[in-house]
Amino acid sequence: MNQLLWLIPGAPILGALIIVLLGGFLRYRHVAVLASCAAAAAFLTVLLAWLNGASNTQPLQQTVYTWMAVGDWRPTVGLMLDRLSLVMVSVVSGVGFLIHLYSIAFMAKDNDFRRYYFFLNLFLGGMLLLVLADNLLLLYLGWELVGLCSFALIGFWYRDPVRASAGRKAFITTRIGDLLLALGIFLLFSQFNTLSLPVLFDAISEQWQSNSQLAAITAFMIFAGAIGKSAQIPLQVWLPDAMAGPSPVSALIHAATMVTAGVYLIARMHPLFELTPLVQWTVAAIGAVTVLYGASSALAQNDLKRVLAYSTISQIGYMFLALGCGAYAFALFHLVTHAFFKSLLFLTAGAIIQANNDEHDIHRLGSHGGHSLLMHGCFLVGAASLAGIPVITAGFYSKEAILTAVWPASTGQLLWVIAALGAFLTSIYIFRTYFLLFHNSQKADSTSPTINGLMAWPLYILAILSITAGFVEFPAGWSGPRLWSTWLENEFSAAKHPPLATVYVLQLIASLLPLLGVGIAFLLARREKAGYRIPLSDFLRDGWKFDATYKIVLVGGYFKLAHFFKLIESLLIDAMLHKMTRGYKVFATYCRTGFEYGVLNRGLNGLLSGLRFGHAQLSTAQNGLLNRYALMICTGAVFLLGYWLW
Amino acid sequence: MMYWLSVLIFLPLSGALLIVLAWHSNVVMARRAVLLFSVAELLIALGLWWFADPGSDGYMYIVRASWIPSMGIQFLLGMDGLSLLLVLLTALLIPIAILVSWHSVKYHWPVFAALLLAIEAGIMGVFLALDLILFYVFWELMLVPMYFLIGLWGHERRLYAAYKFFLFTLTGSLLMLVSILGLYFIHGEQTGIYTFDYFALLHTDLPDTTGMWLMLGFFAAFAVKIPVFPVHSWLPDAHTEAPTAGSIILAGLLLKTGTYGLLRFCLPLFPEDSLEFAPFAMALGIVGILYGAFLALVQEDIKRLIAYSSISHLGFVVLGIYAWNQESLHGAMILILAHGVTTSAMFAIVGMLEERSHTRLLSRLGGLLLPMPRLGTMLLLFTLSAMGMPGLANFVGEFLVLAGVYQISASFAIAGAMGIVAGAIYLLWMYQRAMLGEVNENPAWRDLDLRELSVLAILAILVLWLGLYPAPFLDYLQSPTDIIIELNTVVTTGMEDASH
Amino acid sequence: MIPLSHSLIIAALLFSLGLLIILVRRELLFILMGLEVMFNGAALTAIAAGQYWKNADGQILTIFLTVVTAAELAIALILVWLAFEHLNTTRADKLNLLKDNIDRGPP
Amino acid sequence: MQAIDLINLGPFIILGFGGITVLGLGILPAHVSTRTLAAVTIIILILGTVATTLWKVPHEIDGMLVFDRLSRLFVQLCMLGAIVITILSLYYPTTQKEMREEYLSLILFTTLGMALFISSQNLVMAFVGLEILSVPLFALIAWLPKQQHAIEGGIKYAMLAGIAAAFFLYGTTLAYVNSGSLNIAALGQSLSDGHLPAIAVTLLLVGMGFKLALVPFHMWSPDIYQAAPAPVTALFASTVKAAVLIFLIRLLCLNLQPVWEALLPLLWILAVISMFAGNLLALLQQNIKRLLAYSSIAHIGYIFVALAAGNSLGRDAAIYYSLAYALMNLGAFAVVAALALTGKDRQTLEDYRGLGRQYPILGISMAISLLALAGLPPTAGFVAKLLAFGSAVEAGHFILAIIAVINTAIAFYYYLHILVIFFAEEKEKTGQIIAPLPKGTLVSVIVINSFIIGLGIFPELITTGFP
Repeated sequence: MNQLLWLIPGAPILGALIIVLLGGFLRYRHVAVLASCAAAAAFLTVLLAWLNGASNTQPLQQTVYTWMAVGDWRPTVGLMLDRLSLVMVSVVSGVGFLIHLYSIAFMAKDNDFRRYYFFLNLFLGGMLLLVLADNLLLLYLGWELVGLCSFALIGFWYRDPVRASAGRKAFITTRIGDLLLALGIFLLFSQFNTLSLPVLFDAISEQWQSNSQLAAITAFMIFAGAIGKSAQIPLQVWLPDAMAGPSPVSALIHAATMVTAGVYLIARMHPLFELTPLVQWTVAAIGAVTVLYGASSALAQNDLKRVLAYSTISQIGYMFLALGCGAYAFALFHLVTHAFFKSLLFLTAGAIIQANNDEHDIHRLGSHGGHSLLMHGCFLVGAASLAGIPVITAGFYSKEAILTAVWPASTGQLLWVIAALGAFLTSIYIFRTYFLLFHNSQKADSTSPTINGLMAWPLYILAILSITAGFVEFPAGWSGPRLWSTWLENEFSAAKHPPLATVYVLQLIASLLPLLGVGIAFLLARREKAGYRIPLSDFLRDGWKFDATYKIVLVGGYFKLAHFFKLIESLLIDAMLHKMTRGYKVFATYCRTGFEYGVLNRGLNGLLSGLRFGHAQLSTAQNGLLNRYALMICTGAVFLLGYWLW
Repeated sequence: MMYWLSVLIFLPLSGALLIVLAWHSNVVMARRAVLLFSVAELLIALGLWWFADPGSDGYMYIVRASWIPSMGIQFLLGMDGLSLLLVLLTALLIPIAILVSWHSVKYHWPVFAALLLAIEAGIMGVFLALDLILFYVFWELMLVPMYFLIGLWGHERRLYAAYKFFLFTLTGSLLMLVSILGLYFIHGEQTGIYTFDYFALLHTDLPDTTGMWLMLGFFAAFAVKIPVFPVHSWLPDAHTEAPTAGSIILAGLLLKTGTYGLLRFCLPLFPEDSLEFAPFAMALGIVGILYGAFLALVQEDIKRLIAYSSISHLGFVVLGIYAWNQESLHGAMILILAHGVTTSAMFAIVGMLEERSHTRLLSRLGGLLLPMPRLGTMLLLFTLSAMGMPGLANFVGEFLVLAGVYQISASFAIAGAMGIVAGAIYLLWMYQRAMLGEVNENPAWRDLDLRELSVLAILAILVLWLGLYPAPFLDYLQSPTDIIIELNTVVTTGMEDASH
Repeated sequence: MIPLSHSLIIAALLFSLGLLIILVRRELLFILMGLEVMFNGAALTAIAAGQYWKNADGQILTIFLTVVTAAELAIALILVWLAFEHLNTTRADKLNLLKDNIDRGPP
Repeated sequence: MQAIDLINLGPFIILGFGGITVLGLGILPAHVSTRTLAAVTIIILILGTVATTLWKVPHEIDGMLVFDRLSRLFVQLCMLGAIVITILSLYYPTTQKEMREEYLSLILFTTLGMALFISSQNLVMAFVGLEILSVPLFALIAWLPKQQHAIEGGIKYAMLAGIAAAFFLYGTTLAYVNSGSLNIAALGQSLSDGHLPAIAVTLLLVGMGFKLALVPFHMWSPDIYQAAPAPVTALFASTVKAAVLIFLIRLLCLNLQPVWEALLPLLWILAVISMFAGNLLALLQQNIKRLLAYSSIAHIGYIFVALAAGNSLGRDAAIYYSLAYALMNLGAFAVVAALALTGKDRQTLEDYRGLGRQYPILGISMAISLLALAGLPPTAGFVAKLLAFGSAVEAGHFILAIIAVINTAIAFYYYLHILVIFFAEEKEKTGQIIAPLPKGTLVSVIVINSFIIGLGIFPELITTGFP
């Protein structure tokens, strides 16, 4: 098995290679099948790994070759498959494979399919490389590779400049995070002169005692990298725009895998983070804030995919929250379930949007759009799981686990409240969307589109998974299997949880909130449909007028809050980015005009004109007058004689 | 085995003569001949590579013949790992330059070909010569053909650019000549042996200030060539006006001779003074990196943009060289190769675009990925490599350089890393403006033909190879690096002893 | 017996006188005369020195000098005559067609 | 006077009688064609060259003439130069018809003058040599009175050369006054510490400085270069100056070391002003002959850099530089002469646009000569500069070396400018049809340039074993 490890990232990369080399000769079907087979190969290898890797606690390792050899430092292209990475590769390759299948039908009409599948495969390879890397250098390679592919796929329809710019924005924004990550890596390297992860962890644990400043700085830099990739505040701006890409891409890259790379990174580096409670708390805090931010922003969206984008942001916020509270296992747990239900949502959304010729607006989709039962069902399942409808959905279990683990952490109560609030909002916005989409009284009866089989299967599978995936880990204090935490326990120390009494109370609240949210969402949706023809402010006022119950007031407040957040984003952060870029350009222009031309070239020309002046002066002396020449000779002679007297 | 080194130099030279004399009016024959000669050269270089043992420390091949004994000038060539790789690069880029200008050079092909071969000979000599006067001879020898290449086949303001190029580089190299002479006489007075032999001069102990001045003389010549920040202003003009082949050779090889000079002569001959000078040099490197990146963003002319990006990249090289430790030196040397390949490829692509559309202005391009997917993809690859995408050539170099610099000073490393982000910004901006967006209709757009594709493919393979498996190259760089490192340690220990 | 210094001074005066003539006069013939005077100054020095050192070199020198300068002046005279014939002038300041005309070259 | 003296005097005798013979051929009743005359002249010169190889060196004829490797080398150089000049003038369209026996005999006589001047050990001899050298030049400059500027140039040169000769002569006599002997060596021995010998040497320096067009005695050179027919210009731009330089070196470096030592600062200053004046004047000059005149002024400056070093390397450098200098200028002017039009030379640079492409061989030769003048390897010009700057550095004159370097850089500008125009594509077809070049010209040009390259690659050939 050790020797087969390379196949996991290798297969998709090979696929990409074949596509780029022979793509010209292949038809659509061949390319698509080839790409899917590459993904399948990776997935099968992972299953193989499960068969004989899952049992033993010893990580599988393979050194493919020595990447570079500098003195005694020889970073290798080495793969390491412990349980953490096993989880990741399973999710990535599994979801990846499904989305390849889905794309076969989805992209059938597009002429640029070669580029699409090339980058999709490349992305898969890069992502698998990222999670399998046994040293930070290789990890960084995968990290940048997936960034590149995301850039290329966001701007897939590059002829629309807005989309092209969206790709650029994503790439550059994440690059800022990557810069800090790289600096963190340099720091580690300059300290320990190695980048191999196992060695590094030993070195860290023995050389750095906790709260050491270096550790804090390094951890912070790596955290910054994670923030960039995972679209957390303040680097989250790129993700909503990233929806410019095709829906499967959004599902794979911007929901299931790439954006969770940050989570993986922090989980992977947890020995470092555990040294610095401060940074750990920051992680949690940022996570919490992001949860709130994402959820509330999602509340006000009208573009279907943007709703999902914001919800992704907030869901990843949950994972960070868990990481910050040291509940790494649960963070991963949520990562997995989220991968399932969020990609389910995205794929369904994609299907709906494509079926209604690229209509994104939920109101119009609701009023005029048609959809099949399958879409309806899948969306419902996904929404339920996202909202964490108690007991029956996977989302519930992972979220519960996180919430209970949050409580005992420092300022846990506050964080818990925020998180719970987030959960509440989540169910509101997702079900608002759901109701707007599917329960539309005055729907214009349109032909309900069907989904062809190849597109349907992934939906089925994901739907099942997003229900059942939760049952591997029952919340604290429940009688039921805890496969997940037990299975990961020698990777991570088990998460603490408060005394059972508190736990039950918390769980009660946390599981009631989503249901509550669904109710609110239902009402809200009705209101929106009712108040659809009138502007939003009026509608609010209507809300106020209608039933002055406690909840409605709350809802109105939430709307305000949501708009406030939208405002913040649109005004502050985007505007700031614009400002920065503009200032940068101005400065650069100054350098060009001011210095380059002003000083350097002018100096040069000054020199030249000086020479020219000298030439003119001397040249006037050459006036062709015999006596002058004679005089010159005499003066010369006098000068020479004068030398002796002097 | 040894005499092959001299063959490396004299083969192209004789080729140039042959072409001028025999086929100065027969374009077809001239093309065949020049390709033949350059490929033969490449084969010889590959052969030398094949038989060279990476483990061997010091020089794998040495040729020593008496030339002007009365002045202690010899015909002394030597090849160690560094020069081996650079010779390979040269031998590779010249045929590529020829293929690129196959159709783009409209008149006087034979003369053009002869000049290319002459340049090749000069550059080979520079990379091989170990006698200071011999080195200087080749150093000048490679200027003249380059001057004519720009001055005769260039674009609108070619004369201005050619003069600027020549006068800048020449002033620098003349200062170096004075330094060489100074070194010669000081060594002569100390030991009574008047020689320009590199190995002999290595162990000259120089009085402080004099050493510094001599070192500066050398540094001036190399800094102009590299080019280091304040003396860079010839480069953009030269690049803009030069024909494509000229740009390729300029960016791919001539700039490298400067960095090679630093590694081969400036540091080993004057370790103490170089060490004293290192902080300033590194600062210059940083300024170059950021300055080049800034200016690249606001260029309209692609060639100018790439020119400024080279200033930025070579800033990294200087930074790495003067950081003076394992990683940084390896990084610098690899980056020399990587930049050579990447930038030449980009210039080649720009040349192809220009052949089709007769413009280099970004504002006139746009959306070209649609009509020319192959070209667009290739450009993307090299752009990514230039912006330091891991897995591609430049990343290895830049990473090693920064990793090395970090150990000297974090702030320098951070500034350098900023440079990388800036690089991402202007390169993506360039790529988007040229390749993405609404297509700019022009009947001339046709995708790469086989010749162009194969040229770019070779370079692409190299970029991937350097990025994914640089180990074989790094092996050759080990012993040169060790030698330079050793100098550093010797000096520092010496200083400590002095302080105690 | 005149001391050497006297004759040397006279000679020096002659020499500078000739030089002066050349500098101030614009007429080619006068310039030639000035030349002649300078030569004579030199010749006088030679004679005086020869008599002072009591050896023949001085005389030899003088003879050579006279012959050679005669030849030179002959040719010069021919040239002046040519100038008179072709350019109708024998003034030095008319002969100033050969000179730098300051024109702006390339930058 | 024994046999050895005769053998050693051989070349001079051959030249002298040769000149008379050529004259004689002219007055024969039967008309002798110009080609024959030229052939005879060349044969005489070749005989002279052969005769020099029979010299027993070192040898001295009682304090008059000295025969050593130095004088032999440069006498041979002058002969070579004369041969080239003869060939050039033979095909020089303007002189072709006018060229009769007088012209050729005059060339022979100036060569004789140079030979005497080079190998003279005695001031009288030197003076006679100088006059025999310069008087024919008056005539040659004004050889074609109808030519524009010819007479003016001739007169200017005559007058100014006269003044210079007067200075030289006065210096000679003063030297005689000082030491009672005209032998240089004797002058060297009896250096009393009075100002007299110094003044004498200074006056000699003025005389020679004029011939060398050393600033500030340089004013004449551009005018005369422009006025004279190109072959004649080639003559006194190359070998004449070499001859004068050699005598200067013999005088200062070989016989009057103390004076040399004392003069060093002065030489330093002269070098600097010559270099700067020459290069600045040449910088924007549009007339190629004037430009080359100015550039040679600058080159004299470089040679003085070597002389100012005051060490043996400086002396050798100066000798080598003189040789290289003569060859380079000969090459450049040979091309100018070869490209001359009927009735007039091509004066402005623009007249040469694109000629390098029409006449590839001339183009390459011009490139070699100019790059040699510019001091690029692997030409004699480079080695010359290398030696000169080297001597300066050895003497510790770093400043001087740097100034010289800067000047070299300035000089590159105009040399390259000429070359670019030479090889630029011609604007539109100019009227003249491309006449095939005569073999003789090509051969001579190629020979000169192969010398330039050869001496650049193997400077050993002459640098070793000077006194």
